[in-house]
Amino acid sequence: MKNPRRRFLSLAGAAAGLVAVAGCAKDAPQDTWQPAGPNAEMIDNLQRPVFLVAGIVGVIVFAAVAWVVFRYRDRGQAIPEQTHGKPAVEITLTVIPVLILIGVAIPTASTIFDLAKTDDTQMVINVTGQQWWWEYDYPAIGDNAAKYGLSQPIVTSGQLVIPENTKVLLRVTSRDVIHSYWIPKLNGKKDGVPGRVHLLRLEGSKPGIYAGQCTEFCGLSHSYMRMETIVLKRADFDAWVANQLAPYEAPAEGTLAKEGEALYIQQCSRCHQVNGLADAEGNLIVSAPEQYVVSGAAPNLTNLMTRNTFAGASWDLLTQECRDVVWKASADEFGAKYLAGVSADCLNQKDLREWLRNAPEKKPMYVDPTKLQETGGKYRGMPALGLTEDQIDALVAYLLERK
Amino acid sequence: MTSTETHHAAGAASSTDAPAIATWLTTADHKQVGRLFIGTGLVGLLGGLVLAVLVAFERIDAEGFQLLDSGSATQVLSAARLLLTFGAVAPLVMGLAVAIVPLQLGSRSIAFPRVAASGFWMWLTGLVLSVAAIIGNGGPSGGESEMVDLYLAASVVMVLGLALAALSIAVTGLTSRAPGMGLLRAPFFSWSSFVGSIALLMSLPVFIGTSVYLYVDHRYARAAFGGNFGVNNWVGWAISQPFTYVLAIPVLGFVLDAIPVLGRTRLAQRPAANVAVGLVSVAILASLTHRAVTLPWEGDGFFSGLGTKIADLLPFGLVNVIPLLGLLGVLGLTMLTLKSAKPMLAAPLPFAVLGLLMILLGAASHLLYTVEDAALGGTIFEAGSYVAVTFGTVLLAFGGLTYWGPKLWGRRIPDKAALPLALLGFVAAALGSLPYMIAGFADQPAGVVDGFAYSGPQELWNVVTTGAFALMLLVSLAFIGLAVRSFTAGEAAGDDPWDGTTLEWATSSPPPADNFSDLIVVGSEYPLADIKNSGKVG
Amino acid sequence: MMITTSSKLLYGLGAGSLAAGFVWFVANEGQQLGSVMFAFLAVAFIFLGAIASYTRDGHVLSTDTAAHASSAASQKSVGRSLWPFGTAVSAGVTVVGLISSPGIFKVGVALLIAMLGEWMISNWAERASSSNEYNTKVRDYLVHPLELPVAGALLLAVIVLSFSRVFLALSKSVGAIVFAGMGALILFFGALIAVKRQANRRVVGAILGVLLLALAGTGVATALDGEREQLTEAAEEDHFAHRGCTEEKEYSDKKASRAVSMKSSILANVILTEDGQLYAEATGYPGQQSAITIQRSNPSTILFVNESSEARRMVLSYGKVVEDLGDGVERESALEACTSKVEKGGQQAVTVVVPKPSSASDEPFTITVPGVEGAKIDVFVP
Amino acid sequence: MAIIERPSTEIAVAGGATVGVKPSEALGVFKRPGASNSWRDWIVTVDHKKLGIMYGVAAFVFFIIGGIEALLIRLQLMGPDGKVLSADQYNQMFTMHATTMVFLFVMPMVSAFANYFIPLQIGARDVAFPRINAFGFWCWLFGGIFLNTSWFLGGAADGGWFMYAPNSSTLFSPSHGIDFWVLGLQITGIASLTGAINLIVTVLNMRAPGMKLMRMPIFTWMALVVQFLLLFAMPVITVALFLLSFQREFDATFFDVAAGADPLLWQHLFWIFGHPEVYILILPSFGIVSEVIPVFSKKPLFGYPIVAMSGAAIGFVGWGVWAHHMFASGLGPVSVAVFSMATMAIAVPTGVKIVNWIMTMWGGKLQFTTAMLFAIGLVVQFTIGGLSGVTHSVAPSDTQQTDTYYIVAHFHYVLFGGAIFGLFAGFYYWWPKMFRKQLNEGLGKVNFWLMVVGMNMTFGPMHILGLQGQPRRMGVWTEARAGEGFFNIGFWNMIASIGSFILAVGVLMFIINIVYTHKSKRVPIAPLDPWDARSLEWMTSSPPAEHNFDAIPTVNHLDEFFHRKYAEDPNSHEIKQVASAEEVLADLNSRPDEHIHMPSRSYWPILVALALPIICYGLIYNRLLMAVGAAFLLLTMFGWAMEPSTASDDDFDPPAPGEGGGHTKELAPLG
Repeated sequence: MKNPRRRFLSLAGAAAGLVAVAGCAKDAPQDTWQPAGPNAEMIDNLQRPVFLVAGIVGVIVFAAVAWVVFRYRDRGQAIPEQTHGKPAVEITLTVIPVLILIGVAIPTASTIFDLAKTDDTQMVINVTGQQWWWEYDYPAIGDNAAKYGLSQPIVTSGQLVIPENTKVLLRVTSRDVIHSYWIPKLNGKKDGVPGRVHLLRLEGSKPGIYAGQCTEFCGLSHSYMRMETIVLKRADFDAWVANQLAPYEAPAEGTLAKEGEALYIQQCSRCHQVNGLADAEGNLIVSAPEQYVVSGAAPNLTNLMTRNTFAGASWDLLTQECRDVVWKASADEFGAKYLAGVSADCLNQKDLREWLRNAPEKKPMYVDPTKLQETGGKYRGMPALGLTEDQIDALVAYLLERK
Repeated sequence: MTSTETHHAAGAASSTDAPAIATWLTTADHKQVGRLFIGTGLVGLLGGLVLAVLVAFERIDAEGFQLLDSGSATQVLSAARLLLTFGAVAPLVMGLAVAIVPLQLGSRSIAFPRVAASGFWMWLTGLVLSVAAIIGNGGPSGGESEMVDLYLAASVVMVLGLALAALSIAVTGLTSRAPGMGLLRAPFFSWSSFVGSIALLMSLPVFIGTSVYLYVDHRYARAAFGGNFGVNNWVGWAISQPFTYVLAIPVLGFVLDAIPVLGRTRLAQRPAANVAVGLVSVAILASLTHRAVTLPWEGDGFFSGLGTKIADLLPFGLVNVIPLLGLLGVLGLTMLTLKSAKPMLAAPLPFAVLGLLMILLGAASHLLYTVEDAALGGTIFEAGSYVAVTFGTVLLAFGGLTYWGPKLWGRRIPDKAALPLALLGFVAAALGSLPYMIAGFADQPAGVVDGFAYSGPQELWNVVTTGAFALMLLVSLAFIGLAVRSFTAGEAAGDDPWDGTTLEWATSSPPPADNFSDLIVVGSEYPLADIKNSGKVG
Repeated sequence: MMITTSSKLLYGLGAGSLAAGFVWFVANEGQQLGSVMFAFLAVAFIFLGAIASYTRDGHVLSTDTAAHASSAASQKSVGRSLWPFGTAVSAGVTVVGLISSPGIFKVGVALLIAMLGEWMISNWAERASSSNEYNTKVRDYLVHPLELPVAGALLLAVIVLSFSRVFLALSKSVGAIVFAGMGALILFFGALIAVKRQANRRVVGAILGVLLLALAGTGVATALDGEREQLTEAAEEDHFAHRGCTEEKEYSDKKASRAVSMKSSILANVILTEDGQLYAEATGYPGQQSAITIQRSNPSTILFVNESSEARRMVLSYGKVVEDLGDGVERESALEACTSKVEKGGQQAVTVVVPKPSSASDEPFTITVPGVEGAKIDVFVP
Repeated sequence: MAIIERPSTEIAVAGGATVGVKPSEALGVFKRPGASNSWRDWIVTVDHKKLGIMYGVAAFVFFIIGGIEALLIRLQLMGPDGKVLSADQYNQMFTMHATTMVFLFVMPMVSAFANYFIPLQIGARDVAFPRINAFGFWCWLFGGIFLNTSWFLGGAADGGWFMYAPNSSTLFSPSHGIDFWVLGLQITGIASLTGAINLIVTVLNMRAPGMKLMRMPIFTWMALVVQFLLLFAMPVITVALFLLSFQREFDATFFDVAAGADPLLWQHLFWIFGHPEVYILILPSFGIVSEVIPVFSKKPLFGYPIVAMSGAAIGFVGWGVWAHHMFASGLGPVSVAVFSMATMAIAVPTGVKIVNWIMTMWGGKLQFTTAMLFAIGLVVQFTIGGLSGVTHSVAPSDTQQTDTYYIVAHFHYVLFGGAIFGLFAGFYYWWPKMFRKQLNEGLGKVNFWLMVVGMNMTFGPMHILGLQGQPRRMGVWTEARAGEGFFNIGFWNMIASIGSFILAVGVLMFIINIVYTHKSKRVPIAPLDPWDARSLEWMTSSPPAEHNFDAIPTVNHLDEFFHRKYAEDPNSHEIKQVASAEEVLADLNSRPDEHIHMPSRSYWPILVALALPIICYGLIYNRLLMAVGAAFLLLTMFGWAMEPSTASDDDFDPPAPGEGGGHTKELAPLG
């Protein structure tokens, strides 16, 4: 009977080591123990001591069990006294955890209210989840317009761009099912519930790219619903805003991209929006997908190549090398590298072409109308358009100019 | 004596604690069912007579319309007959039979008591709906197509009800007699009810079948049967001769039962009486042909074309003469019996004699009606014969009620009051039928009330019949009044007020739920007399 | 002796029928139908006669004392039964239905089958044994599974229908009072019965029966009387169908609701102040706004709060829709969502899904209050 | 044995004699099943022990199914971009894994133990409503089978066991999977509800003389608390499922945002049920462990009243913490703070239990049988699960951890390391009582250690995965976000997957142990009291006769059986054995009760239960079938209602003392 003892000791060790091991994994992009902004830090400052206390209590319990198992195993001793308990011991051992918990509860409560604070907000962004990507719109009202130069609203997706050290308030909601917006290094998660607006504060204290993932189960492609938040220095952010608001530049006549534009109008514009794009008569083309058919909305592609992920951030628009350059850039260099966008050389042609060829194969979506019509459902996601390779070439050329 | 009881008399045991209306709705006691028949039959009689007065009044002036227009006149005419035949005569007769037959046979219950009860309710439902259909302009020759359909379908239900009641009576007569009581020992009312029920059972399905045909034809095809106007042609036989005296068969038994008892004697020639009643039932053969079997008595001399004449005579004899012979037989036996009688002055007696006479008058006149040479076809003579049989039957039924009333509700109808009614009723019946016969010779057409050629004394005859019908209405009202009064304030009748000889008088008045506490074993035609002679019953 | 009394009669009638058939055939120059009929009649009579012969008139000999107890005459009558009456009524209903409507006919046939079935089963059960109790049990066991649910459902249907008719006829406020009154009454009776345990079951049953009758009667009466005015009006107007939101119209469209649940998920409060100012308060935005953003394709709930002195309604206009009516005909209608008229201090929510971005529309999207000049909030849909 | 006895008719014949007419045989369908030893007896039985065994066997089959689902999940997640399952299949897999483990394994396994042992532990002959008990079992079984047929009928439910609206509406889950899930759970829910009522009434009304509430064995205590939790929790989920099924089948709009609904309604409803459900799953195992530890420590449970009351306290407080599953749902800071505090509070009674178990062992005479090992395993692993629970009762911390693998790790430590280890302790402890043979201790220990290693290897790394940001319910994880270095997400996922297979082998060892024990001729019949146990269920034969006890014992102590075997020497204060178990039993049986009245078999429960899946298939596929099922249901319900609860000839007398022989059932004449 010596195995239990050894096991409990090793378990106790494992439990104690757990905190350390988790904390030491420095390179995990979604690590919850590496805060990069004041909100996440508040949480971190709370959870570290709590974990420590829990670990200590655990070790004490394991030690007690180990001791009992070792000390009182059956060595042929007499049947012990049939005692039914000692009130003093019991009360003591009840009061101790109560005290510990009170100690934990007080900072918990204050942190809860600190995190919920919104009255010093500097920027408001609407965040809308849907199957299976995030849409961000920067309304051109209030401080957004007055202080951050948002003369027109900006609608973008996949990557949320915010200025450094700015108290950004996300108004999180959803278009269909419940999603959850979570950038672990900036704050905890908040559900986007259809019909409701939930408020989530983000503030990045260091320029960089911060990965996140939808954490509320949202259906078929839940695993592929990812996102990033980009924190830029104020100057870089202003440049980004200016680029977003810049007027549409049509491709030059006769180029492959011009063919791509025609093809885009024909094939894509019902769902996807490119701001400023006009038809032959000069009428602006405004996408207006039906509700729930193809999600009721599709990502705005006006400045697609300024974002470096696509399709709910499920894959990168950058090749592996170029991606590393951006993701591993130092805080100082990051802004410039991010704003460079996706160049022709860096474009991840493989994934983009696969996507244009047959999107549902790359990311599971409800795009088989027959399957859904049988059950009265409506289809969502990007269907396989049946494009030829030439058409794909033209579209890629057109999309590459969307910066 | 012990018995294995397979039926449980739940109703008898618990009838006291249920509300009255529920006992009436749910009853399976034949006496109660019989009273339901009789009560509703009396109401129907009043209704039929009111309409008859109306029709007769309308006939007074052939030129114009006093009360009825031509469309409704035909319908009122047939409604009057419907109510008199199926709303009054049939229920009165069936009611008496249902109530009395099991008692007479010494049985504790009627066979198929619930079928009998169901028969009453179906008859009532059908009658009410038929009358409603006629009111809604749907009788024969009615103008409201849907109501005509309703009339046909409802009359099916009504007749089905009667058939079910007849079935119960027939099976009771055949199977539920006290031990030792052969059919020849059965009292005559039971015998005639048995015979009459079988006759009805054979003829009513034909009526049902015809009505269903008519219904289908009228609702869906309107081809074969002549639409609204065909209705009377095809089912009219059921409200005319000789079917009407099929209905009278049971009450002939009343005559044969009551006269010996009231005459304090025995019936002469019992077996002959059985035969006579049986002969009357041959009338159904005539009724089933749907039209009168007539005797075309034409040609130069009696012996010319003898073969044809025999061919004509045979059916005439078979279906028209034989029933009449039966009726004559009954009358003859009655007379024979009365010859040796020392009759007590009781109301049933005049009712029996006078009613029988009227029926005989009707049957005889009908015979005349069917002789083609008499040229009465299509005249109002037919109505005279109908009135004679119907009123005669009603008189017999009244007689039956005065005779058995004490048994049914334990109190007597006072003789002094009832006797004049018998006479008045006879007068009304005679005055209601004979003038029509006379008018028939004067070619007043049947089936119409206005617009026929009309001259001289016919007006008189029609005035007389109107008065006669009104008199009959008064007599009926008076009789109902007497009966109702006797329920409450009548002189209590003993178990055996007439010193009877048959078993219905062997139990208390009114009888208990299961009629007899002990089964009575019968040794002769006069079981009660036997018992009295042996001194067992005081 | 083969020829008993009744068989004499029946054989005689049979022979007569045969003769009549023959005579008929001769007299009517070979017309067969009537003859066949008589032949059938003869067969029937002879058959009955044969039965009478076989059963020897059902005669029980006076000497055969052993048979007396089992003779038909000695059997007591069966108990009371509702089914014969029910059968007759059902036949009447069937006949009426035959003439009037298939629905009644079906009811009649169903009733007829039910009644006959009940009749049959109760007859069967009554013969099961000599114990009345046992027979009742057997019957109940067989029939209750059918009877009780059907009866219960019918009773329920009567109650529900009557209730609904009554309340549809009452005005809203009176309905509330009546309902409260009813509740109180039920509580009172319930309490009474609970307290007075020994209360006579018949009395309680009678009270309930009377109440049920009263309810059904009132239900019939009110059903004949018709629904309350507003409902009739609404039905005529195609209740809750969108019919434009003018200042005059009283009723709202289906997007509006006073449901409590909506108030838990409000995107924006739109407030009309006492002095006719209109402003919005949206979650997450500081202060009073004159413009709000609604995400496209999102079900969004907006709460209208009326603090002005008059009853007002809020109207959200979000462009136009062109319906294809077929044959090349198109109908253009405004897309609007509106509340009912809200009295002073009242509030009402509207849930709306805006399918297209505001930039796709020629006209700006707005929230207005008809009848209040200058009350306008811009609505932006990205 | 007619359902309604036809009275014998006495006919008097001439001469005054009477002839008895024999009651006729009952009509075919009215015939009530009699006792037999064939498989049919299992269909019509109302015996709580047989039902308990059937619960156990069926639940174990579902455990294997759920385990296979878990293994497939671990296979899929073993490496990046797993290809074992499609996204759709993965969603179905984790939905059904959770559903199966919660509703079709742990809950019914608890029912198995509760059914079998509560009447025995309180000295009762059966439960209060034996037919309802059988009905509950069949409902549960048919519901479970119904639920699993969805795999073959177009795919199982894919909305997660929490089935959040509006993702569970037909628009977002068009297959019939969720229909099956909703209706299947509705059916199994009937079992829980009826079972709860049944056991509550049983415990409160049918205890042996002298058995006060505070003398009840702690397993019965915990099971009682659980039944109350069920009684109040099941109606909530029933309502929720009702709303959802109306939304799906009849286009209702309870959760349709466009119609003005609030999707959070579902979350509140679900978790008001869902959180007490956690205690429903774990408390019985606490009870089992509280039985096992004292027996193998040769000491009474330390602080028995406190353990009992803390169980009740957990039951109460468990109602006030449901929203801690919704800290990220946008409740608002006040709610979050309140629920955060409440959640911390529940750690206190839970901690008390752990302390008491340790204190029970303290100073004892510990025998490390397999059952004891599993019990100690529970104490340790549940402690880990409890402490990780405390970490995310801290709401801000929870917003980082919720919906990550940290949570997966937490509740598997609670439910596998806790609940299931407790159940295994129960298997080993009570096996000889139920089946006359003792499971092999050697194989048992192999079983235990494999499960401990597998369990900790599988779920331990998940703490790390979660803290490194791997969300749950993800069919694939990508290398791009796995982090770098040796101990990245990929490494820990691999470890967890390997651990899961070790765990599976551990469970397999248990099956091997059963087969070995019952097939091998070398394994002897177990002694009457193999563990020197303390409570009443051991004070009868193994397995107990249908009527449990020939004589109902009178209870004078907590741990009555122990006190009949042992007595304290008044002088030396030593505990001395005064009687063997056999002697105690013989003494008890020397005065058997007369005319023991047992509930009669009936096939109505299974028939009524059978109607429910028919109705549900009809609801999904064809409304006509639904009508057929409803008609069937009505008829069978009435059949049941008309059947007397006991056939009149089901009394029997236990053998008189001295006659010897087994407990053959002898019909006694009607009294």
